[in-house]
Amino acid sequence: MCYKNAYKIWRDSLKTIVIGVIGADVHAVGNKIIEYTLTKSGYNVVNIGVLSSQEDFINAAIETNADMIMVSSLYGHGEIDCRGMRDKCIESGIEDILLYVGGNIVVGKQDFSEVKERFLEMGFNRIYPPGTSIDQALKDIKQDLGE
Amino acid sequence: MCYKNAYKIWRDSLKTIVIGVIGADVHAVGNKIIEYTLTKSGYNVVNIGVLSSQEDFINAAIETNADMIMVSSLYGHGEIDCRGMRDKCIESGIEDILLYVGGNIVVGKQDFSEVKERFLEMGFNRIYPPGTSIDQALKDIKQDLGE
Amino acid sequence: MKLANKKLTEKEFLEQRQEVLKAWPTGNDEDLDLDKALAFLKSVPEDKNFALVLNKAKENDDTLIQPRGGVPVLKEHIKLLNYLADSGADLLPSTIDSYTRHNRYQEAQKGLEESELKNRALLNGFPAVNHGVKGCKEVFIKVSKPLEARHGTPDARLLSEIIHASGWTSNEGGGISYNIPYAKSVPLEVSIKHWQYVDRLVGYYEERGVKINREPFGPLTGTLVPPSISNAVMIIEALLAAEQGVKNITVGYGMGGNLIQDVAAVHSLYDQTLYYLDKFGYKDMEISTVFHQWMGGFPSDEAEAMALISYSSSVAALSKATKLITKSPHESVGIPTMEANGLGVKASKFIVNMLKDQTISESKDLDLEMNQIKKEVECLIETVLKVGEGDLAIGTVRAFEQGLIDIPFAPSKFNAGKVFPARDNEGRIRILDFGNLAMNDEIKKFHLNKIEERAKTEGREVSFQLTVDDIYSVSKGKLIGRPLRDL
Amino acid sequence: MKLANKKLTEKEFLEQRQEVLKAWPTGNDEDLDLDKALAFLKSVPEDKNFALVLNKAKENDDTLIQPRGGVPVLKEHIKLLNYLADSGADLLPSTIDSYTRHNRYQEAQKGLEESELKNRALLNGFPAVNHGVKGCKEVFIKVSKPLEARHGTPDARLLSEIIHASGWTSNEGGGISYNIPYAKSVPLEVSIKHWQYVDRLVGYYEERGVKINREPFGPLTGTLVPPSISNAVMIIEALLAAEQGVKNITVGYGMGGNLIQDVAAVHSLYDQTLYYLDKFGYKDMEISTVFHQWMGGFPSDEAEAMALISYSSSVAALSKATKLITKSPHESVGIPTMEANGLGVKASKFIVNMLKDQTISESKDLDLEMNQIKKEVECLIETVLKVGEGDLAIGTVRAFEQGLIDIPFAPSKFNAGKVFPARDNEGRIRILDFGNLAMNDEIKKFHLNKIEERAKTEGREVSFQLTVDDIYSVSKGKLIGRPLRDL
Ligand code: B12
Ligand code: B12
Repeated sequence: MCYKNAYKIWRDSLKTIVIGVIGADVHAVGNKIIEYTLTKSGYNVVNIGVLSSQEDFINAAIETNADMIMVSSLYGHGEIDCRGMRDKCIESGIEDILLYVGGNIVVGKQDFSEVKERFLEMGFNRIYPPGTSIDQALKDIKQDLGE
Repeated sequence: MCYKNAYKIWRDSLKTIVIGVIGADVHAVGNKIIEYTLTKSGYNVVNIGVLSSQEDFINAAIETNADMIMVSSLYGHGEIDCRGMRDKCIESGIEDILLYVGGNIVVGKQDFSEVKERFLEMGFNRIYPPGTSIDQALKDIKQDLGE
Repeated sequence: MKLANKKLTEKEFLEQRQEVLKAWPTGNDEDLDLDKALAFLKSVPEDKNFALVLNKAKENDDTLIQPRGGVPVLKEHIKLLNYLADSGADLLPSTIDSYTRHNRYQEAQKGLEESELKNRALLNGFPAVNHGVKGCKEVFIKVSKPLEARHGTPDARLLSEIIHASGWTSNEGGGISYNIPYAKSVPLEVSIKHWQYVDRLVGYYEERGVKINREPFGPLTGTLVPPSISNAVMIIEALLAAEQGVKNITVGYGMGGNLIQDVAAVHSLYDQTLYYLDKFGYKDMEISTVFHQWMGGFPSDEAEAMALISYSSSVAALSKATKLITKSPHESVGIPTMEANGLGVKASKFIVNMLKDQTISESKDLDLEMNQIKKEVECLIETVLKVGEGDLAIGTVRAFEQGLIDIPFAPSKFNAGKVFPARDNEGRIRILDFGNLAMNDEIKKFHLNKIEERAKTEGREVSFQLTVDDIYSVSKGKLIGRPLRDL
Repeated sequence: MKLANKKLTEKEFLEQRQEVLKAWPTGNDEDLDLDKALAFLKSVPEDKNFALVLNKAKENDDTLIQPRGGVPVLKEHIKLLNYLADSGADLLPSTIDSYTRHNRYQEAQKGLEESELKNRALLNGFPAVNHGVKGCKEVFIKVSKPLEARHGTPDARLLSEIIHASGWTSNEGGGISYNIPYAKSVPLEVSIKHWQYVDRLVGYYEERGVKINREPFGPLTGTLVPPSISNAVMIIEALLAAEQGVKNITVGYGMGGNLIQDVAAVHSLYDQTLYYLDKFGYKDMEISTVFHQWMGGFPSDEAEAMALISYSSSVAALSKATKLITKSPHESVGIPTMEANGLGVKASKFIVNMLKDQTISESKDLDLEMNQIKKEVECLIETVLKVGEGDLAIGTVRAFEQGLIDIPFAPSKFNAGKVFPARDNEGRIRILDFGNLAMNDEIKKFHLNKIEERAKTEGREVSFQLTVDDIYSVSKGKLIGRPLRDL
């Protein structure tokens, strides 16, 4: 078994997470840190970067046979940008994919339980309030994807 | 008419205000500023200083035939220190003297309308909330003592 | 048209203008007739003219206060601005929403309508293009302070037409500073051209006797940007603007966190902007400086946020910046309420007043830091001119292409993204990985020594982990992201 | 017994002690037996020993955070202290009420009982004597940080006995600093003697291996006190304490408002305290410094108050003081709620952490200001020794009698009250009227020049009006009380 193959096998054994920043949002710092942290934690990270549409996320997930899509939205338009995303996943045949969303997902300081309700209805599996760093979400990811 | 007499006549024409800081209170700065401001505004000021008892105020008022007693209380014990002061005035025969109180007259940030009520009941004529500088009270003084 | 750092002729400008105004129906407004707009701008009273108010402040050594702020619905936006003025703002903003910034007026319209309907903001700013001259003029008329559009728009031509015709006398941005940190796939060449247009518009008014202020966006990504990189960008944008006829420019800087480095950065930014403008023959320029309160991740605790706002204000005042852009205690969470925004203004105003008559004493340390920044800026600017074969605009595009200028953490694919900063032992921002950044060996050695010194203090290797720790540190209440030590 | 700066013999001390303990029934507590108290103090863990925690902070160049705070009811007081610790306080206070400070235990008792009854604080602090060792020990046991009594008591002998026997390992005050600003008619001779006793008590424990910290109260009247005056008082009290066997001393300074003057004051305070202790032969002293956030009138707006708190913290951190005493956003109104007090702590802690690795660069300006303060302090101390014919205690009494030392705005009739300060053009506190203050002509000329310069800038005469304007100015958001200027 040559070195390249061993690498591939190891690589394939990793769970794959698509990350990116949705909509017209350009906040790039958190995105880079998320890539760094998830990779260090042993995930196969597919980073589609900022200014990504729902389609960009879904296409990447299909192409890489991903286990989870992790949407970042920092700039406040998350509510508009995320609507209908689960439906698009269903249409695309990845109805069961895990959908996470976090960052500063709505405009302003809103009652988070209400915000969560809105995003649960949209079909997101986990929704994080402002100030939740990626490190704090690692536990959930492990749980949802299995050790 | 010699110079000294003229001075005395002028002096006697001024309204007299007894000022001081009541109780175990040593806040001296406001007291000095009040003396300076009232004097500049044309009043005859009798300053009994800090750490003054109700008796000190009343005795000074009687001695100088004062028109007003202006009690400062900064340190928070004003409520305890001022109780019964009007009664003592009545006992001493200066029942009609104007009683002002100001500074930071109770402990902590309290609803001022309640505080005012308490001091009105004690027989004070005017009660000032924290942050009212002596300049802001000049209008009331003028009104109560006549121009 | 080929890119070049050359003033657009009036003909070129007017031709392009016809296209620009077609981008959205509000471009059709008759008040966008240049003569009408000029007449309206001439009627703007002195105390509502951004440029004049800045000039006066500079003369008096004042540091003026300007918050950020913008909400979608017109009435609410006016209410917000008046509240901010009452809280002590000397200059007013209108922060533009992100759809508008990307010229997605359709989506902005949707967000605006939904916000009006639901009585809750769904946009992160004021969609000025959708409101058109009509709405923007109403804002101008109903507030009592000078107005500026603050955004992050690679192509702000229509936006700029609309706001200036509405009496707004300042516009933030630039071909680099409103592209590289704010876009992913807009070529630099394109954004520079678009900002030449925006500057030319200001030049057009300027030639006809109306002063309008322009403000390149200093903080860039707001994240550990070494002062020499942002200062170099500021100077390039000032030169590009001056070529188009802009006269009143405010160059900007986002707080790094170390007092001496920050003061040194503001001082040298001012000195070198003057120097280069003069060197390239731009006369009668009016230059002022703007200091941005901490632009990176904020602490979520509101008392801590207020402390950070106040500390930022102290540094601004001590640096004698002409203007200070404030943050709010809600920063880490979301667009602030009117009240929270006002708290930031009040605290900031208090501090600049308290420190009005104070400066940082001259010292060897300050001098050295200023010299360091100046040397680095010189390296960058000289390189840009060299690769541009004398043309600043072309040089800029090429320098970015080759990573000779490189802005840390920028989303743009036209930025190399190979530079990584980290703090030194005093919390000054240094460069850990230079990528291809056009700096000489002496400079590189200086930076690496400083960072090694720090790593050594912390008993660890120099690595990207330093950068990551430093990105988080301020929001966690430390300037330097040191590993936790035993107490 | 005649006043002299001489260590009380153990016999003298123990004799006096018998009287002291009789002043109030709680003096009867068997835990006040010195051997028992000593045993208890020896059981205090290191991280709850004030002196040791300070020593460690000094070593690490940390600035520790300590709020003020005290409420009458025991349970509430403990709750308050734990809340403050959770907010980030490194060291805990117990601010004592004003009746106790004047030894009016009867009234304190009334206030305490009424507070318990009405569920509302009627006293402005914690009546430690009335609570006795029993209550004070409960406080000590139920909190996790070192404890200090903070008060303003000319005769704090019984209070000190009670708190130390309860495991509180620091005590604020001194024969001058807790008399002149805090009393009207207590002769200085008397308060110095009483504080010799307090210091001797600490010396007693110190000789037996228990470290206790003592902290002269630096801010004095908190109102425009020129640094040299407060520094001189600090040094005198440090020397008096050292003579009685105190080893661990924290000298204090209240912020004046000008960054450079404040940093200069803290640095020279430390230097000169060391110098004089050494000069008079006190060895093995452990000296630290404490910086008090702005001690004069506060702005009533809470955002402004938070800004002032944060600015004060920046200065403290840059001065590298070992400890910082914080204020709250309620300062101008009244004793703060627990929550408001916590906000002050959080903001302050954030700032000292942010500025941990920064200092003010050495500069000519800083040097000159330090030299100025040192020269003035020297004048004062030399004069005290001279009029005391070599005895510091006697000299102090005589110097105050003759106004050679004179504290602005103090209520005491044993203070001349002829010195009036005012700010110069940079906001540094200078002396407008020297009264009889023991300073030489060169110094006087320096101050008057500075003040004339300012008056000239403002187009007015040098007069007491400057002082009055400066007293109000910070609460109105300006450092210097300049007449309003047209904008
Ligand atoms: C730096 C910054 C910028 C920089 C960005 C540079 C760049 N290209 O990256 C600049 C200055 C350019 C900028 C621009 C704007 N910004 Co901005 N910006 C910030 C700021 C100060 C810090 C962001 C940051 O980098 N933090 C550090 C990183 C490490 O943290 P992070 O981004 O939060 O990401 C972490 C977590 O959120 C989490 N996370 C993120 N996604 C996800 C997803 C999941 C599933 C999970 C579990 C976790 C998670 O993990 C990340 C790593 O730990 C924040 C406020 C703050 N946080 O203090 C505002 C903020 C995000 N910006 C905001 C806004 C509105 C804007 C602008 C519209 C301008 C304006 N009005 O001021 C533009 C928008 C441009 C655009 N089109 O997107 C708002 C958003 C408001 C809202 N949601 O209500 C904020 C919150 C500020 C505010 N309070 O107003 N900004
Ligand atoms: C300086 C100061 C001190 C100095 C005083 C030096 C001295 N001897 O004068 C020192 C440090 C010694 C001190 C000590 C204490 N202080 Co003190 N002090 C202050 C402070 C910061 C400023 C006071 C001042 O000089 N202001 C400037 C002058 C010009 O203003 P002024 O005093 O308010 O007076 C003006 C007005 O109030 C008004 N006014 C006053 N009286 C009257 C009367 C009338 C009728 C009218 C119309 C107007 C009026 O006119 C004056 C001139 O314009 C205030 C808080 C603040 N205001 O910011 C606390 C404050 C007054 N102190 C307070 C306390 C509790 C104390 C102490 C018990 C210690 C402690 N727990 O911290 C001791 C008490 C000592 C004692 N026995 O009295 C509290 C009182 C709390 C309350 N009422 O709930 C305050 C409010 C601080 C706080 N929020 O905790 N203090």
